[in-house]
Amino acid sequence: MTTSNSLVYLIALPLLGATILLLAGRRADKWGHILGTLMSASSFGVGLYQLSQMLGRSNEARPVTQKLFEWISVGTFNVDAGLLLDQLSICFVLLITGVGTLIHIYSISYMSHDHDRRRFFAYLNLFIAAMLLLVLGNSYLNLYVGWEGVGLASYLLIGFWNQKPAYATASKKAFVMNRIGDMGLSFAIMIAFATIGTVSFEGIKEHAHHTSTGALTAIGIMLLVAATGKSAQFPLQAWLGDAMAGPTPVSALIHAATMVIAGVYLITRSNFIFDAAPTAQLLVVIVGAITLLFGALIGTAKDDIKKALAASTMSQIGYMILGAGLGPVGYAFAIMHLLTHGFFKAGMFLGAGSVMHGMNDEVNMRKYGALRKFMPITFVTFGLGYLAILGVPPFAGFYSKDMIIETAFNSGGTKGIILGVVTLLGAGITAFYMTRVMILTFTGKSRWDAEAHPHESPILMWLPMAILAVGSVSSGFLLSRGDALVNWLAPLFEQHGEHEELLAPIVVSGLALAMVAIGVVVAFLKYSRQEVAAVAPENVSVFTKIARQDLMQDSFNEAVFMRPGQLLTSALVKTDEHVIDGAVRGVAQLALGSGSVLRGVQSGFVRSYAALILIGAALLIAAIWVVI
Amino acid sequence: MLNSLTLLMALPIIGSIVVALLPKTKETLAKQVALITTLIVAGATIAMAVNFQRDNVDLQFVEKYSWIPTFGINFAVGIDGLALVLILMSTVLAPIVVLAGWNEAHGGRWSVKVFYILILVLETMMIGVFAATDVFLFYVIFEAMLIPVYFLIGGYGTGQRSAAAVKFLIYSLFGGLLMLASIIGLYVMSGAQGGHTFDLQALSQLEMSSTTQNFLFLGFFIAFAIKAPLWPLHTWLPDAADSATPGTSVLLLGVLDKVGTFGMIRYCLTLFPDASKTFTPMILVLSVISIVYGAFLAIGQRDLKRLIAFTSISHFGFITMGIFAMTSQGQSGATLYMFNHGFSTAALFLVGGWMISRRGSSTIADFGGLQRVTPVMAWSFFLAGMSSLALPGMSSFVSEFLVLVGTFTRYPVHAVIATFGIVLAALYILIPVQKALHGPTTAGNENLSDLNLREKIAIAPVIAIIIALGFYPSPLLKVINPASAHVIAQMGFTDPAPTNGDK
Amino acid sequence: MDAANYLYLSALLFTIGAVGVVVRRNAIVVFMCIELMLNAANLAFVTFSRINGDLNGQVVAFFTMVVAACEVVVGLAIIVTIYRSRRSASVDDASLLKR
Amino acid sequence: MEFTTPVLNYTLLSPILILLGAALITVLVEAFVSKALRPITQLSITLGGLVLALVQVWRIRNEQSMTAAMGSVIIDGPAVLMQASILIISIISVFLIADTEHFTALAASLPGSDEERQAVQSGNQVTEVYPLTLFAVSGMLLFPISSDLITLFVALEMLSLPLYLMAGLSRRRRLASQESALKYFLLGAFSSAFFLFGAAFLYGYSASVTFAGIRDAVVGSGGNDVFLLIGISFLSVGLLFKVGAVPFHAWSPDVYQGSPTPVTAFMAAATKVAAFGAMLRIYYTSFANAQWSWTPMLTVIAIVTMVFGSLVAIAQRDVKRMLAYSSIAHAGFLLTGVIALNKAGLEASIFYLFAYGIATVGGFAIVTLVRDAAGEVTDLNRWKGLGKRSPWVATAFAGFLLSFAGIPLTSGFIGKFSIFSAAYESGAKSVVIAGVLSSAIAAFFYIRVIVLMFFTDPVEDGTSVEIPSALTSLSVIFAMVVTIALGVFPAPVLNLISDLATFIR
Amino acid sequence: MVDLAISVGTTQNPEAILFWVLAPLTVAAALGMLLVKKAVHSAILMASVMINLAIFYIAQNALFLGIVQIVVYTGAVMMLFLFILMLVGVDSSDSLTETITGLRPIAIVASVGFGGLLISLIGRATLGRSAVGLSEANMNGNVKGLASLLFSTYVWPFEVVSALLITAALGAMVLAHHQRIQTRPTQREMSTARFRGESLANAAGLPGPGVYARHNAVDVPALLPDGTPAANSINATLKARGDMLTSGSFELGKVDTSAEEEK
Repeated sequence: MTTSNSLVYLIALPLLGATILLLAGRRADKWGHILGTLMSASSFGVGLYQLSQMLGRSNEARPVTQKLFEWISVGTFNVDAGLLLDQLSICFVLLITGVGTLIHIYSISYMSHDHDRRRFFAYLNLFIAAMLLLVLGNSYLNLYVGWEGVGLASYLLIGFWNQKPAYATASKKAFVMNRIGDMGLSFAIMIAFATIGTVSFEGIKEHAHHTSTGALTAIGIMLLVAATGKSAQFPLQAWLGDAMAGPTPVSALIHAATMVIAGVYLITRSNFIFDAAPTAQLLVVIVGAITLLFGALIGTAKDDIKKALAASTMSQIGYMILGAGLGPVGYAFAIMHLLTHGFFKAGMFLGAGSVMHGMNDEVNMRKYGALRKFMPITFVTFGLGYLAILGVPPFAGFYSKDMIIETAFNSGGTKGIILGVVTLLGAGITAFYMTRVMILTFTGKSRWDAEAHPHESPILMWLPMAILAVGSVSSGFLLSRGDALVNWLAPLFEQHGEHEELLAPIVVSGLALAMVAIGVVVAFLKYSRQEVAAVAPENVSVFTKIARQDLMQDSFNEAVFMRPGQLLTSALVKTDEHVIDGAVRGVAQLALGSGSVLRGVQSGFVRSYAALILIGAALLIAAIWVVI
Repeated sequence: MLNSLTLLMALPIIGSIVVALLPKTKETLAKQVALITTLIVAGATIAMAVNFQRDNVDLQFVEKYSWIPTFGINFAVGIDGLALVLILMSTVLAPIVVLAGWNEAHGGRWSVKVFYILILVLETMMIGVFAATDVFLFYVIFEAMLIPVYFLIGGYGTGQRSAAAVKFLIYSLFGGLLMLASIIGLYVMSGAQGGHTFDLQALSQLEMSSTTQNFLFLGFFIAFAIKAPLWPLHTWLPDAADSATPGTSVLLLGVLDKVGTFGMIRYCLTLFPDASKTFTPMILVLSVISIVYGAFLAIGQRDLKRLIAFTSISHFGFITMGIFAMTSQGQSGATLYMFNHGFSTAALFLVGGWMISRRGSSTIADFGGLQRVTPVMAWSFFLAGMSSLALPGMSSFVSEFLVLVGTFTRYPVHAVIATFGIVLAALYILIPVQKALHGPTTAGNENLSDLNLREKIAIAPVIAIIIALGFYPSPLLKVINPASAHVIAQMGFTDPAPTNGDK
Repeated sequence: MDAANYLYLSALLFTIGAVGVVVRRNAIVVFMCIELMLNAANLAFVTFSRINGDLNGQVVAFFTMVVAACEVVVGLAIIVTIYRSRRSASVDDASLLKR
Repeated sequence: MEFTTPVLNYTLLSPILILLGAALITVLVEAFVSKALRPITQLSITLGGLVLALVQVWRIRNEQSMTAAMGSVIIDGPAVLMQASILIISIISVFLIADTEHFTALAASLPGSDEERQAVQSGNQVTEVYPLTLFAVSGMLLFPISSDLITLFVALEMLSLPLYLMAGLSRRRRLASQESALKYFLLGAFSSAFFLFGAAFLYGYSASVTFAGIRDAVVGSGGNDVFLLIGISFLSVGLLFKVGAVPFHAWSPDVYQGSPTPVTAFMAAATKVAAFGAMLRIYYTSFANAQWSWTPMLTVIAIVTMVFGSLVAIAQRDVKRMLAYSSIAHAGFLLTGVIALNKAGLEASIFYLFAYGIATVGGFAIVTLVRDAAGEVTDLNRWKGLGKRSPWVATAFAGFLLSFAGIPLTSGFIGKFSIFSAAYESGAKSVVIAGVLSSAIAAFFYIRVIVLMFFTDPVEDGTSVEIPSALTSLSVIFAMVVTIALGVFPAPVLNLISDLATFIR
Repeated sequence: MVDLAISVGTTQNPEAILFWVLAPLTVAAALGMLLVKKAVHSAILMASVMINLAIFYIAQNALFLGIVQIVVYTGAVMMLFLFILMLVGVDSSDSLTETITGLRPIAIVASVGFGGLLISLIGRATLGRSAVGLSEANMNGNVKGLASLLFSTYVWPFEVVSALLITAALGAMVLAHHQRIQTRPTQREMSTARFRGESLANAAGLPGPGVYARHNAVDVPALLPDGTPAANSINATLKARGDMLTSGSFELGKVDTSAEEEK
């Protein structure tokens, strides 16, 4: 373990950027975007520097730590503000700052007409800082700060245009659902402290082997809950679609490339817990499997390009979670898919942004069509991302996704078969809906509104797209060459025994490609050969209707949580007013009332007063009579 | 160097006399005198805090003068970490309140002068109530404090101010009288066991039967639970907060209500350790109910001030839970929470108050799109809200998490239910944020003015403290920890060791 | 002859006097009933004086008579005053002050 | 029986003798001094007598522990304290009485008659209130120092008769005033019959009329306690009537309301001191050993009294009636001091009596100031907004109310605290609990009045606050100062009480 | 009961007879006080109770008290009562129907309870010592015995009672004495008022008793035996001034009697 003094700059730079931009206000409007981009870029620079340092050290010496200060220390609860940069986090650092910087650059142009561009960059910087804290924190509590920090940044960015009530609602929804996940993280930390006595990664890793499986399972499940919230996994996935309300660069950065993969990071980071808690691990796999299908199915029905991509993100993260749930053998592949996905999905989102930029912010794909000619660069970069996500060799997705499918098949027994089938099915559906997106957007006839004047985006926008496209093409190959990533990460994970191979890699690849082909063909038949209606047809199957409504997730939440919650709230408000305060007022009324009644004793007649005295005396006599 | 608590208490009184001597028409001068006085007091308190020996669990700055020897009553003051933190909070909040509510006194029943006299007198009592080490002195101040607050609410508030003031006063008096009964019990018992005294130290050594202890404990506890306020004794608070001026609300919820939770630690736990243990299960349940109930009620409010009041009920639930969890994390967390809550509530009330006074309505639905119109005010409100929902990086996160962790190690179920409160917190903050700050700028809000310099100066330190302590709470924790550990040790508790899942 | 009989008589007279105060409306009669009660007390004093064999009781009775005389003067003056104001000596009419 | 020449020990009796002397002089003044000069002459003589008596009480404070007048009276520490309290209260009450606005111009005239009008026009005054006051005060001084039943009875009548008369002398609402005199008189006489009957049985029980003799009998009696209990009960009826305990309280609201306010102040404050003084003495000395028999009785009465007084006060609309019910509640609190039956209880009772008495006079003094064209305004609804119109008067009244409510830093709080702790010490916890709860109820109506004065807008109905006369101001200021001083620095007074307050038996 | 039984020697039987004869009478008289309507009857019954009591005092060796009871109580106090009754209206009678709702049953229950319990309690009393009797105390005579107590032991209350008497006198005076508000008019003033007043109707005062006339004024002429006015019975000056009334309205048969009927 090495210590360093420079880790903090990774976070401090973007944080400084955010602070300056927020405090300076309108004064910084002119140069705010440049400062923000610079801060992000310099953070990326620090990351690269750290990587170079790390590469120069042996496996054991690669993790770097930095203790900043004693944060919270009460009794045995001691948490330092400390950072940890190891082989795992460096991947994330580079992804975040790298993709982040690209998206900063993209945004300079994309947001150039927005009155509040400076504020947007402040939020972006804030997000970068928080996300870096998330992946750099050396304890669950530090992670938690970043975890909620990205939630806040996400909230601010989704609601960037919160003057539209729907957007404001979307941001609130995202925050609240994330909080439910955060609660899981809180629980995990509490259980960890109560059972293990520490909340640092290092400490827990050290004690994990002599901690009961029950405790670890509990921690694991709670971490999973956290992951489902942040990574939009089932059952806390509903916010992601609405989160597309934010400016498109936000969707690219936060809701595709970085924040939403925090769950994967968390599970991977907590490998020492999940490895010792098979039940929790199984749940992770199940969640991943459900979500990848769930997302994919939603993706088939969305006409909003960003929502389609968001559904795809959900699905792809399902893959990653599933991969991470497969244990040591899957962690590296999950991370690999995460990285490749970061490239191609970010690229596609930026592409979508570019399309919208050219189409007066229209998001409905049914009103696109034939954009290939007008936006060639966008088409190419988007297309490369498309090929990558489909898993067409040799694009990035082919390496990462196929590895996960393969690992799923090989995880053994019925579980393996089910998971394999699910992942394959997912790949097929992915092919279908992504093809649909391609066809609807770029080919066919134009179905634009009258005032649309599609045009290619400026260089500041297409350059980042191009760079990401390069990543989409090459990252898979580079990372998997000689198991580079697997070996890089290996020292962090418990080594695993060899699994029997159910299916040979080549068979899996074949099956996967076959599924993809089927998906593409079906989509092609459905959307390319037929006229596409500019307005979504209503006479569709029940299934489509359900898929359009995100598989009823909102209706479900509404019926099960929101309505009863609202009822409970109003019932409690009434209870407070009438029962509790009513009781208080009742006591006051009782006093007043009895006062008024007792007043009656004072009738004004002297004889009744005398009678009162006589009665009093009689009672005294009676008392004596009883006593004696 | 000024190191006398008595002098510290005298300062605001001197200020109030100066204000009283000013002619009625010199309103600005009265304000300035009040501001300067509170600033001096704050400075003096900080100076004392610097001289405070952190690792010394004994009372410091002890002073003792005979007051009513017949009853063994002394004017005895002294502070430990707990008291220091709360005094610090009070005296730092005071100038902020004065500055923030510069125009609050206008439109009151009486002159501006009277407002500041009341505020300054109240500040003296706020210091005294935390510093008192004589139970009788504590009680006297505890009760006497009600009067200035009563007049502040009833005289300068809005809406149903006199009804709210009366409700507040009657509620508090009721609790206070129960406490008086208990204090009498203690006094009599001390007489039977070696001479009448009200010295806290001496009283904590009393031998009592468990029944007696339980009854006396209840006397104290109910008084504090009303003050704190704990469900179901909370109904005075929303009304009071609704009617009081923002500054008064800050002092009421931020400082006065802390007397309740402070009293639970200082008096309930110290004087009646066994009874405290007996009642812990009940109190924890009430705390958890407060947390969840307060949050739900906050969600259901249409009025901004009432909403903030209910959030406080939820927060006080956390504090009480931390206190009775009997772990060092819970205890320290609760104390830190008291401090942090003071500032986050201050921020909410002050900014909320500015919003309300500009808009002329406290109904949340009347606001809309303020972020576009008054960005600084909106941001301040947002940050205050974030602090209230205990966002990590804000001071209240540290304390809330400590309370939860501390509770979890001993009472996991309670902690788990309480944790649901954080989701509800997100709702009760974000709903008003959305309605008031986001969305299109609705009619009536277009021409609201943003915070002026004075207001910015007032709110800046609050937010700075909130954020600074979120990242670096150590200075406070180092003061609090020894005191908390002392309480826990006195109670005969040790923190539960890690169970390793009983493996 | 049992001295206790005087006590019974005294108690009886006292009770009758007390009842008279409650049931009669004419202020003068009411006052006479009070006098009856005082007389009953005097009878008790005299009887006890005899039982105890000392004269203190008789002295008390003597004082009672003097005091009662003063009381009668004051009382009747008040009754006359109120009669003059109201043209009524009924105690029930004097019920302005109540509740 | 040999005749022994009586030794009266005049020094110890001097306060009473001074007052009686002053009273006789004032009676003569009535006869011989011209009408114009009478008021000022009477006032001077009265005040002079009272002050002289107070000085004399102070001078004999260390000659305590002595009986005087052939054992008829005992001058001990408590006696000195009670007498001093009564005298101080009387002095500030006389300041109020000096305001002629309260008393009828001619008591013998018919209400509303020409004669009355003429009397008012001619500036006639019933200066007879001064001798009556002096007689009442001397009765009050005698009451708590009496040490045999005869003196006690005579003192009881001596303090009562002038009060009966004074109750009927109001200038406004004379019918009500006369009615209150009638009620007070009839019920007072009724209760003194009970008192006397009880005394007879005590005499029968103990073969003695002295407190010491009764005490000896209680300690070592051969027979059963029937006569003792009958005696205690009936005697208590008389005493409880005077202090206004439920169910013997019924006179007090009517009489307080009907009487001229200065008289109300005087009798509410001074009579209570005297009556409780006597009660304390007889219960603490004679009946102490029969504690088992009367403690339960007094406990029940005390609880009922405080709760009843507090509850009914809530429903009042008239400030004088409200104060009357409040005084009933306070009688309940004071009874706890009797129940306590320990030195602390005695000290607390004395302190409480003094503090309460002073605050009561202060409170009623304020009532005298709030007037309209037709005299005092006692309808609470017309007190609305008083704080706005006359902040100082309202503040002073609020101060007295807070003292009644027992808010810390007022004398009422110290009193309540000390009396409850004494009761608690003696094991009477139920009374303490009831006391605390009814204090909470009581707080409600005190605060309501404060709300009315400060937080309600004034109604324009001609109610105004009279500019207080110098004497009235003096008594208000004095009462306020004492109320605050005893709340903040009660130590000197408490020490004095603690040094002196021991009954000799 | 047993302890209370005392023997008073030879007087036992006569006293018993006395008691059993007079006690029922006393009680009956007392009850009668309650039940008769007229206040004055009550007073008479009260007086009889007092006389009976005086006899009981004397029977119990309290000779002085017995006498005082008759002289002071029955004689003076009761006379005062009667006097006031006369003043208030001797005829005034009380309706015995109860007007205050619920008071009568309460009164009956309370009084029966009170009396019954009291009497039964006395019955249960024991004294623990034997009754002494007054023969020793009255050795030097009842009056002398009382006097020596009164003027030595109880001299202080005895003195104080004087204050009580003054109070009573003062009180009666305050309430009953009509002070003269204005100075008493002189004869001259009264005379001026008579003749310079607005009307001369009363200038001559009212006619003396037994005179059938409603006016006795100087401005009204006298009537001659035949009923006609005698003009020369009027002062000439008045006649000249025109102050003379015509006597027609005073003739018989025209007398206005409405004022008479009003009475």
